[in-house]
Amino acid sequence: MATSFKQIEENLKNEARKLLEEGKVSLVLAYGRGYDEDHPVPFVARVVADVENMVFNEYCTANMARYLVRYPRGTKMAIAVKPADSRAVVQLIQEDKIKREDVILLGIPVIGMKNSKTGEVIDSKTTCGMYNPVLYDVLLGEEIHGQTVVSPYDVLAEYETMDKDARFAFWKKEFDKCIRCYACRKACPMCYCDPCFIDQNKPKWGDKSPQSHGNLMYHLTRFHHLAGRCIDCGECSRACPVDIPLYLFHKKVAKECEEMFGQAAGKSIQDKPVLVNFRVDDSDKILE
Amino acid sequence: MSSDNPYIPMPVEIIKIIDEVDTHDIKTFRFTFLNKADEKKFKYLPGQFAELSIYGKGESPIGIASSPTEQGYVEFTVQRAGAIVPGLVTAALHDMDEGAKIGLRGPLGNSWPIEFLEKKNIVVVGGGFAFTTLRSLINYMLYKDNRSRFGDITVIYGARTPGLLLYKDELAAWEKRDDIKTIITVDKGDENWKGREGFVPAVCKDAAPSPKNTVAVICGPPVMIKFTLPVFFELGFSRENILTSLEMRMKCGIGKCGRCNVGYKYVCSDGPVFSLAELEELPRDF
Amino acid sequence: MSFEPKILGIACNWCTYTGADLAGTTRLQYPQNTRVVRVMCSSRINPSFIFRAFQLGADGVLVGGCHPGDCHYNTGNLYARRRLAVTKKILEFSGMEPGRFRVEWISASEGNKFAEVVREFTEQIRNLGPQTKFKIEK
Amino acid sequence: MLKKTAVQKISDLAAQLMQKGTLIAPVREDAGFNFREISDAGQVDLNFYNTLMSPKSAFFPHMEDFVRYQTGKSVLDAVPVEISIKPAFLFGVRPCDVKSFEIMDIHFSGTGAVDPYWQKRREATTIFGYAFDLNTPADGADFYATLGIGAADPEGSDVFMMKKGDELLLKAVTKKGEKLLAEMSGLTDASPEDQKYFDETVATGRSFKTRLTCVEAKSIAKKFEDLFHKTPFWERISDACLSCGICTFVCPTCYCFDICDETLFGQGTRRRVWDACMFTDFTLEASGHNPRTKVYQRLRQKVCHKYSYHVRKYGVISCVGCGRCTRACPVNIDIFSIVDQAMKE
Repeated sequence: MATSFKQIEENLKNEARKLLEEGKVSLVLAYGRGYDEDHPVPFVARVVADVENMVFNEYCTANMARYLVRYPRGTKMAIAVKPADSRAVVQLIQEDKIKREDVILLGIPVIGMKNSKTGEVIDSKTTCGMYNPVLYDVLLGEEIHGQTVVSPYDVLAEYETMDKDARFAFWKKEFDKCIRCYACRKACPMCYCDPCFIDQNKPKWGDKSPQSHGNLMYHLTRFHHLAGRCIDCGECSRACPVDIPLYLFHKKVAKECEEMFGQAAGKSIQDKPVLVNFRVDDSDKILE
Repeated sequence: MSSDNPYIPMPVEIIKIIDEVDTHDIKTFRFTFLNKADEKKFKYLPGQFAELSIYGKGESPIGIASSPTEQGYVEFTVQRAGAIVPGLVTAALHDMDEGAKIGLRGPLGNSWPIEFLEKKNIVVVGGGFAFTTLRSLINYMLYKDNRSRFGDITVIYGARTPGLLLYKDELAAWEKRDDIKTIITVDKGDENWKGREGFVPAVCKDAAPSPKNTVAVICGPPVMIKFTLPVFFELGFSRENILTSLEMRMKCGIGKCGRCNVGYKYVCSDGPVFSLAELEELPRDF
Repeated sequence: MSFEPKILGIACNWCTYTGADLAGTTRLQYPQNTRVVRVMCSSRINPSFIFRAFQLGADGVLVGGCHPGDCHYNTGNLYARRRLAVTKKILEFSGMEPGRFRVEWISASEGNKFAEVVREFTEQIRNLGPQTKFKIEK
Repeated sequence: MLKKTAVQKISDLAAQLMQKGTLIAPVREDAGFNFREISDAGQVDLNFYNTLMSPKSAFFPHMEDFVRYQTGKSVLDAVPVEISIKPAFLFGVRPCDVKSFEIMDIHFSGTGAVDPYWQKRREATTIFGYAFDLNTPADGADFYATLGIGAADPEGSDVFMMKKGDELLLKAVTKKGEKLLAEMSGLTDASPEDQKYFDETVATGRSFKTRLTCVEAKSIAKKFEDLFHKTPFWERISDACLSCGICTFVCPTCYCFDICDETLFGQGTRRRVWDACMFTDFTLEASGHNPRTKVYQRLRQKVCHKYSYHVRKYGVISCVGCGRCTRACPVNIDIFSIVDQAMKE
C-alpha cells in the first residue's frame, strides 16, 4: 500500500529543510497551503523557515515542472515530482531547458490524487496513469507496485472508432467553447515559447477573438507543438475553465508518436525529442 | 461617421510627406481632414497626441508635431517601428504615398500646460526622435500672436548624428531669429558638421539656464532624461518646473482599455504630460 | 457544374519543384487544380501552413520533397517525414478526411511521377468533394 | 411593489420577457452555469450557485465589432457597426455581480470619455437581481460580505428576486422595474407575510458570513502603494501564478481590452476583444520594450489595479468578492489571501 500523504509531507519537509540548510539548492518547488485544505498552491521555499508552510495532500495536482524554466539557468533547485512531473523534468532536460545537475528531484509515488475543482480521482483516463516517478534523486514514499497496469491510451478507443464527421463535430463543439484564456498553455510544463505562435502578429496565425477558426488553429497547432513532448500530466484539461478535454487529443498524438517512433515522451534523459530526431530507416508507411 | 463614438476614426488624407532623416525611417506626414466638420472638432494644444488608424493594420498613438496655429492640416512625425515586434501601422504608413487616406482619432491626452507656462521663461530640451511635440510647443509659442505671452525661450536639441536631426529647415530658421535661443548638438558630427558636438546633459550644463521663473520641458530617450534631470536639479529647478511626456503601449487612447497605467494614472488620459513632481508620486516601475 | 477542387501544392525547391518544371517542359498533361508554392526544403513546412490552407479553402494539400537520402540539405526531408506524419495524424483525429493531405517524394528527374501524382490526387479530392470542415465561411 | 409566482412557473415569466426583448439568463452548460441569450424559455434555470463567467458580457461582450471595411478600399468606405439597442433583461444576477455594474459604470460612462457601447446597453437593460440562498453556506472562495455587499442586497437591481420555499418573490426596486412588473401577467400580489420575509432576508443577508476580516478601501489602497516596491513580497506572491488570463476573464470588474484588426478574404473588422494584464504581450511595445516582462510585475499590476489604483482613481475597490477568480484559478491562487497577506506585511 502506498505511503500516506501525511508521511510524504513529512519526508518532503525534512528533505527540503536538509537541502536548504546544506545550501545545496536555493529554492525548493513544492506545494503550500492554499485558502483551504482542498486547495493547495504551488509554493517555493527559499529559506528553511518556509518549509513549515509546505503541504502535500491528494489535491496537490499542479505540475511543478512548469516553474523550472522561470528561473535563470544555473539556479540550483529541488523540485517535488509526481510521476508525470518527473517525465516533464526529463523532457525539459532532453530539450536543454534545464541541466540535470541543477535539479534535485524529490520523487513522490502517488495513487489517488484528486482534482481540487471536482473532487474526482485522477487516473489513467486523464493522465499517464503511472504511480512512480521515472527519475528521482530522493524518493519520498515507497514505490507503488501491484496495481493493475492500465494503458493511458485506453480512453481513446471510443473516439478512434467514432465516425470522422462525428469526431469533427465533437471537436468543433469543444473548441468553440474556448474563451482563449490560455490557461492550457500556461499550465503546461512544456509550453515555454515566448512569444507563443498565436501571439505573433506577423505572420498572424489566428485572431485574438474567440472564434471557431482561431480556436481551431490555436489548439491544433498546440497539439502539434506538443507532439512527442506531451507527458500526459493532464494539467491543461484541469486548468481549462470550460472543460475542453484537451488530454484526449494530446493522448492521441502521444500514442501515434509512440507507435511511429517507438519512444514515449520524458522517459529517459538519453532520448532526443522525436520531432527533432529521425532515423534513416523511418518507414514511409507513417505518411500513409 | 459617427461623431459620438470615440472609437471610430475620422478620415484624413496625406497631403505631404517629408523624409526627415538620412536613415529614411522617420517621416513627417501632413494630413487634412476629409470632413470639414471633423476639422472644426479637432481642437488641440501642443503636447497632445492622436491615434493614426489604418484599417487592416491597427492603430498607433503618435504625438502631434504641428502647432494648432498652423491652419488646415495636422502633422505627425512617425518612425518606422519594429526592430523586434513588427510595427504594422508605422510600416504601412511609411509605405504610403501622398494622397492616401487613413483614419485619425483624437486629439487625445492632456497637453503642455500652456497657462502654467505663460509669463515664464521656457527651456525646451529634446533628444532625437522625441522632439515632435516639443516642435509643436515651440512653433505655438513663436506664433506672432502668442510670442508675447511667454518669456525667454531656449531650445536645446540633440541627436546622435547631424543626419538624424528632425525639422532641419525649421532649426535653421530658429537659429536666425533673435526671440529664441537655439542650441543644436550632435553626439558625433561628420565632415560637414560645423555645429556643436556633445551630449545633451553636458550641453545643458554649459548653457546653464537660470531657474528663476523658468520651466524646463524635457523629452527624449530614457538615458538622456536620466542624465539631464540631475543637471537641472543642480541648476536649482524645482520638480514642479520640470515637465516631460511619457510613452506607453496604448490601444484606446481614452483611458478605457486599461494598459497604459503608471500607478493609478493612465498615460493616455491623465498624461502624457506630467511634471516631475507628479511622476515622483507614482511608482518608479510599471 | 462539376466540382473543381482547389489544391495547394508545396514543393521543395531542389526536387519536386524542379520535377514539376520538368513535367511542364516535357509538356505532360495534368490537371491544373494544384497551385504550387515553392519552399527551399520540405522541412521548412510549418504544419500550421497546412491547417491554414484548409481554413482558407483548400480542398487538398499535397507536399512534395526529395526522396529520403537525396535531400539537398542531407537530412531535411527526414525531419519533415516525421513531422508531416504527425500532422496527418492530427488532421485525421480532428475529423478531417485522411485523403486530403498527402506527402510524396518526387525527384527532379521524375516529371512523370509529378504529373501522375497530381492527376491521381486531384481525382481523389474530386471524389471526396469540397472540403467544408476547416473552411472558414465567408 | 412585491409580487410572487411559483418557482416552477419561471419559464412563463421568461417567455413574457422574451416577447419584450432579449433575455439573458443563467443556463446549465457542461462546465457550469453561464449567462446566455435565451432562445427557449425552458432553458432558464435558477438552481445555480453562481455562474462561471460573470454577467459583464451582457454589456461588455468578449468581442465587440466597431467598424467593418474591405481591405484595399478607402477609409471612406468603412462602415461603423450600429450598436444594437434592443431592450434586454438580465435575469438572475447575484447581488455582488449587480454591484460590479456600478463599479464598471464609473469607468465606462462615469468619468472621462463615455463608452457608447457600455452605456447604451446599460440603459436598455433591466436587471433582475437574485438573492443568494441564505440557508446554504457561502462557497469558500467568496468574500463579498467582506467588501460590504450583502447576500440579498436589492440595491442596483431593477427587480430583485428571492426564493421563499417553492415561491419566487419579485420586488420592484426602481421605477423601471415597477413598470415592468405591472405589465407582467401571472404574478400575484405578495402577502404582508411575504413582505416581512423579504425584508428579513435582506437584513439577514447583510450579516451573512463569507470570509472574515473586514477591509476598508482607503487603508488597503495605501498599503498596496507602500508595498509596490517591495519586490520580494510580490515575487513570493507570484511564485505560483501561471500568468494565464482566467482570473481576468471570469472577473466581473475586469475591463481591459485590446482593439484588433481582423481581416480575412478581403473583409476586415476592427473590433475590441477582452485582453488581460496577465498576458505577456499586454504591454509589449513596438520597440520591443516591455515594462512588465516578469510574472510578479503582471500580478502586481492586477492586484494593485483592483485594490489600489481603482481606489485612488475612482474611490472604490474594483472587486466584489464573487470568488470566481479563486474558483477558476488552475493553481488555486486566492486574491483575498493576497490582500490578507499584504495587510499583514
